Amino acid sequence: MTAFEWARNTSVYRSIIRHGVLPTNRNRSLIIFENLFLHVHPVKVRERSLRFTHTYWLGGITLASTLILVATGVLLMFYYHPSVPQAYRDMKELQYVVDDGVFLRNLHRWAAHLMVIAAFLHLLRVFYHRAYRPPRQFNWVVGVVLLIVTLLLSYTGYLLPWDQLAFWGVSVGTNMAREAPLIGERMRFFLLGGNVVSENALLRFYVLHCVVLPVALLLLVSVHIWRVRKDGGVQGPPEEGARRRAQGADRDVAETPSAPRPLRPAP
Amino acid sequence: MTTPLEIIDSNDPVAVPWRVALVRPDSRPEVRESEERYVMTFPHLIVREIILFQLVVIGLSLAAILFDAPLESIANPLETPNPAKAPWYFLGLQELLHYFPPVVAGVLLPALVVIALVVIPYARINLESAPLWATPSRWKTPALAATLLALLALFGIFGCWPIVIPTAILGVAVFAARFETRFLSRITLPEWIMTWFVVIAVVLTVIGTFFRGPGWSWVWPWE
Amino acid sequence: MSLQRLFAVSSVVFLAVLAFTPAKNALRPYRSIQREFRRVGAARAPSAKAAQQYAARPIAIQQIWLPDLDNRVDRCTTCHLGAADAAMAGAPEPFRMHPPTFHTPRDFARFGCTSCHAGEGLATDRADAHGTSPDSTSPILPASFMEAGCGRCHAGDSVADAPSLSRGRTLMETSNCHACHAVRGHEDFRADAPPLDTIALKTGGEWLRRWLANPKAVDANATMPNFQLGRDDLAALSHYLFSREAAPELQRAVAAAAAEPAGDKVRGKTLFAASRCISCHTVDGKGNGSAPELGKIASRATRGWLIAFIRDPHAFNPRTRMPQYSFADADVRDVVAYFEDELRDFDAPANILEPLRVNQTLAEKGATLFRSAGCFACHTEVKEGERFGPDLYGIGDRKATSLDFGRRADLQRTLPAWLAAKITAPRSFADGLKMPTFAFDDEQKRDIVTALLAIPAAPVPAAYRSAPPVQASIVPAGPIGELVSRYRCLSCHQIGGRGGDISTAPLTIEGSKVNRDWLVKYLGVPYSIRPILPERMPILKIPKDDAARLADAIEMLYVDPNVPTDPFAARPASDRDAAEGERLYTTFGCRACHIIGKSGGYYGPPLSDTHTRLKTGWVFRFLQNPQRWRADVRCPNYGMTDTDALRITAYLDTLVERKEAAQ
Amino acid sequence: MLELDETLDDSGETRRDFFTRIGVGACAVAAVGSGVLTLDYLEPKVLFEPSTTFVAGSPRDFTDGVVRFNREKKAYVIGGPTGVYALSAVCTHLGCITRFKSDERVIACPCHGSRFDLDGGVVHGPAPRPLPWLDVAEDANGNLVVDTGIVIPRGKVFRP
Repeated sequence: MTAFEWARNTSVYRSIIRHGVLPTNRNRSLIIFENLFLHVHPVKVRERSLRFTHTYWLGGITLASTLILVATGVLLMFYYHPSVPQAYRDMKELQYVVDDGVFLRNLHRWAAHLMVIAAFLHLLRVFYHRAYRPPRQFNWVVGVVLLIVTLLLSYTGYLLPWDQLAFWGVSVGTNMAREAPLIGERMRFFLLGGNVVSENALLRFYVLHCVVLPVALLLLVSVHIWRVRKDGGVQGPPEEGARRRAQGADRDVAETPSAPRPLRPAP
Repeated sequence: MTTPLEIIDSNDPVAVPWRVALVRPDSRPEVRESEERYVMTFPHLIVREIILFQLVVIGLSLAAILFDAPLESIANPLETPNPAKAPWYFLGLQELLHYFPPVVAGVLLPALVVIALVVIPYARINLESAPLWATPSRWKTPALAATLLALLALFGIFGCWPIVIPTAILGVAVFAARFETRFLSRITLPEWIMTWFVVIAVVLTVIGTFFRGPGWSWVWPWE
Repeated sequence: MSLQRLFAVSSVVFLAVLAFTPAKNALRPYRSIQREFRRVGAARAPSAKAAQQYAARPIAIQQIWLPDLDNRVDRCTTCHLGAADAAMAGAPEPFRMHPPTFHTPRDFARFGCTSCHAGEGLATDRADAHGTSPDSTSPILPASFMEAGCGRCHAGDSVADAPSLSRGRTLMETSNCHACHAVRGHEDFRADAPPLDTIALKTGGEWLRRWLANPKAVDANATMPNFQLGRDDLAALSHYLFSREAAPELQRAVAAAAAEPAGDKVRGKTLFAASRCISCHTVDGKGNGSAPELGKIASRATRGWLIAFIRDPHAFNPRTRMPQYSFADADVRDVVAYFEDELRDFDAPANILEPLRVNQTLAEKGATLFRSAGCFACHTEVKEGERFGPDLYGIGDRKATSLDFGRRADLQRTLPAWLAAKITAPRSFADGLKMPTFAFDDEQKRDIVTALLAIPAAPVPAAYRSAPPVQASIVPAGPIGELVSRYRCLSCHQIGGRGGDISTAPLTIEGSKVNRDWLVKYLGVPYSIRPILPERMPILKIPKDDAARLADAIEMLYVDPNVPTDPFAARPASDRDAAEGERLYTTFGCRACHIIGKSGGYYGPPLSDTHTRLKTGWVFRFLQNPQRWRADVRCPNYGMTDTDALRITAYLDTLVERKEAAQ
Repeated sequence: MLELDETLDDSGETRRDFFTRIGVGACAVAAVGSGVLTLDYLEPKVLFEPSTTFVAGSPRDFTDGVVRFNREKKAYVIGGPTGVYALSAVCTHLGCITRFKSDERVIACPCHGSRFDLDGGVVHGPAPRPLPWLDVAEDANGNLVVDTGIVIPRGKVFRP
């Protein structure tokens, strides 16, 4: 530990980590709001919001799988050529030659499924907790858009292995889109970069999957999370509020910061 | 010594957009302190988040170790697998295509669902948290019954039994809720609708995923 | 449970789970195999230095990359490390050296492994590489069908060093597989089954019934398979066939022939033998089995038909392989008389040749049956695209999971097993299948499966394709073509890889081989060149001028530019050369196989008449590398220098002159 | 260091600290390990590259003064008075492909006019270094094999 202590006393360390080591509330506050990534959190949180049943951590799970997907996805890109038939060949290379290639590919695949499921459950949770009520209406809309982006990401990624599953899965899916009146045919044409699922489609799906949609997703996620904070943190089941009112507790003051905090006037 | 004035206590932002307290001259205003307990975000929340992340990674890694992601033979435009299935999250739609004309199943219904989801927080009915049967009125029963029958008829015409059956069951439940006092009676109309949507979505997806074989014919998963 | 404890536990599990895959990775089988190879190699290494090299071998994936062969990547050598390593001859698998073949080891870098052996070249683990699972896209070829690999590039009919494949392809031709099943390269295939309009003239209802019930039982040489027809179908089909009308001139010919007086059977017998009919036919199983058995011919065809047919076979069946004999009318009568006297089925019912009284309704049923059972596929003109059976495109690359095993749960779930079963018992898979049953022995089955496995889904790149030697056009049209067709030279002889396999003498370069004058004599009265061979070439009674024209055509057309017309053009042969040649003839031990004068072996052709028979240029070139002209020639290749070859040539030439001088 | 206040743990200070250390330690190891694995993952295990060697022909062809240029592998094979040697044809200045001028018996770079003699030495021009010598060996059939991947010290001539 002495080494750690020495390191902690160097000016370099201090220039990066500004808070001290002692478990004082000041330091703990600093840890949060001195850190770009943590400062979406308030310094203190309601204890009940930590309960499992409060949110079932579904948003967290979605975010976690997103991070895993980004990490594994970037690594997989190192070995992937969006061309026919090399794309399929690359899957085999991952399996037979690249160390841990299969593991990363599996991880990416299963994380993608988890993300879709978790996002959907998250939506349901928020609905049944009625957590979309003012002032959270807009964040709900953002959430819905996020779900759609998630589906699109999963779908564009589906084609990339260029095996029978991918090819026909995408053929079927895009044929559904074709049915849209007026725009359907054009939409499909632009999406595939042609009239059939071909190398063009592969390239377009690749760009969408690796650049366009992830960027969109990350932007929307930041908005989503930032809004959660701005709207007073995660909203649990409505019963809580009712119960607390029953026992004469607060009126969800913290939940609606837009409302002025009642002050105790001088007698 | 005067008793404090009764404060209207509502958590409904529509009924009470602003927190207003009437204070009579002969009384002293008083606000009860919040009993809400707060804890430091670090470590209480952060550690939980770290653990959550670890658990997700652990779960997924185990899945990745135990089950390989599917990889079939190279894409061959000349050889259509039977059935050709979309990714699982679209199989609900594909199942719909089996019953409805493509425009309806592939475009209309999905669009409706998305729109419905988007407008939820702006629809007044979703903001009132009154259970369906909390405020009984003369038109409610016939209206519900009519809607229900209309839906059953609509989907019945297309012979879409995976929708008809859950709809019927939920319909029964809706009216059962009227006499049941413990759980069902607390459910609001939006919750009924959403539940209906979720059940149907799940049923269709499960059927499309596990119960459809060559030519989209019905097969049992164990066959 | 306190939060820290949870945190500690989950962190440790987190670490453990993340550490699992790399651990598994480090234990990949090929690594231990390569370590094993270090030991084996060090043990077998010829020198201490080599042993060190083996021991120091890095553990790494080996691969052969073939960008211009479908961008093929073969990693087989990751485990089969000794494939091209002489020190590994006879080593335990997977390290054993590849047995030497025409292409190995020299062409490893050019073809890789999977282009011949199939299998998943990219894979680095045994199960996937060998494709043991039923849904493998390319399971490795079993050793018994290995020659299928050759057929992927060698699209030609016959492939040297691949006897099984070649036999299989020939069998598919002769069994008329292509008549029902479309196969690339055989689009214009036409079965040479006889047209059936003349049935009524030829035979009787009873014989036809027996034949349709099971052709092989009637004639062991029959190429027609067994259609397993029920008795009603048999009747219907017979009535239909008898309802067919033969061309009027044929009817007249047969009627006229039937009316002719009986011939001299004794003379017929000698004539039959002298004409060497059993070079193609058999009599009671004796003879070459490529034409119908004649042991019971007289109970098979009517006298009239036989006479008319032998006089002009091509009028009855334009596609028959039977040559046109230039018999005198009497000759034919005599031969048929001999047939009726000896070559008949003595325990056959009297009515066996009795014509059938046609029942129209049955005949109509038969007509539909003729189509639905697929008889028409062989017995009528069928164009490509309307073949009766399913096509065989890419059959060799079908995944086992894509095959319909039907009732055959007993079969191993592999393509070869499926194919073999299809050939053995086609109708055992399901009811209502149409394919007839062929009587193939096990070796023939293996050959055909090999040939089928050699049919790829996508042909190999042009650079790797070895095209078949198709030189059918080498037979000229016009009068010469008519002669070649009249005497059906191609029924026995090969020209440019096309033609029958009865004769041992291809005619492709006959022109630069034999002297014209000798050939004219030979065509008149052929005899077998090599003493140990039976007399084969039928005596067709070719008229002198026909023979001359044929000889001229051969002299002109079937020549090889590599054979000089006169090897002595540069330096005329001297007596000294001849003497030297005689010495060499002895030292090389030619006498062991060749007769000169009285002495010599009987294996090779006698050389006494070399001068009259052979061209000096041919002798000269042949001596230098006999196998170059015929792969199966036994004459050893001494790698003679030009001078030696010239001297021997000179000797053989002069030698004959001396013999003639002696007479 | 992560320490939690009493509300989270009723047990003693030391054990709490102990568990925390395990957790953080495991995480640290996992982090470092993943880094290493990532590098391992990124290291190519097979290469799809044309071979760097080419067969230059029989040594007998390379009598003194013979210069042959292999366009594909960018190398000169040169017959010297004592034996055969090979030069890289890539200019040491900015990597242009040099040309052999038979009339002047020099190797000249078209881009910036660097000129080298047949030993690779810089005659004049901006080229900073002489052309590197490449490995020459003899294969089983007695043909010369040049490996453009291996640079050998100048003047190391191959003597058949």
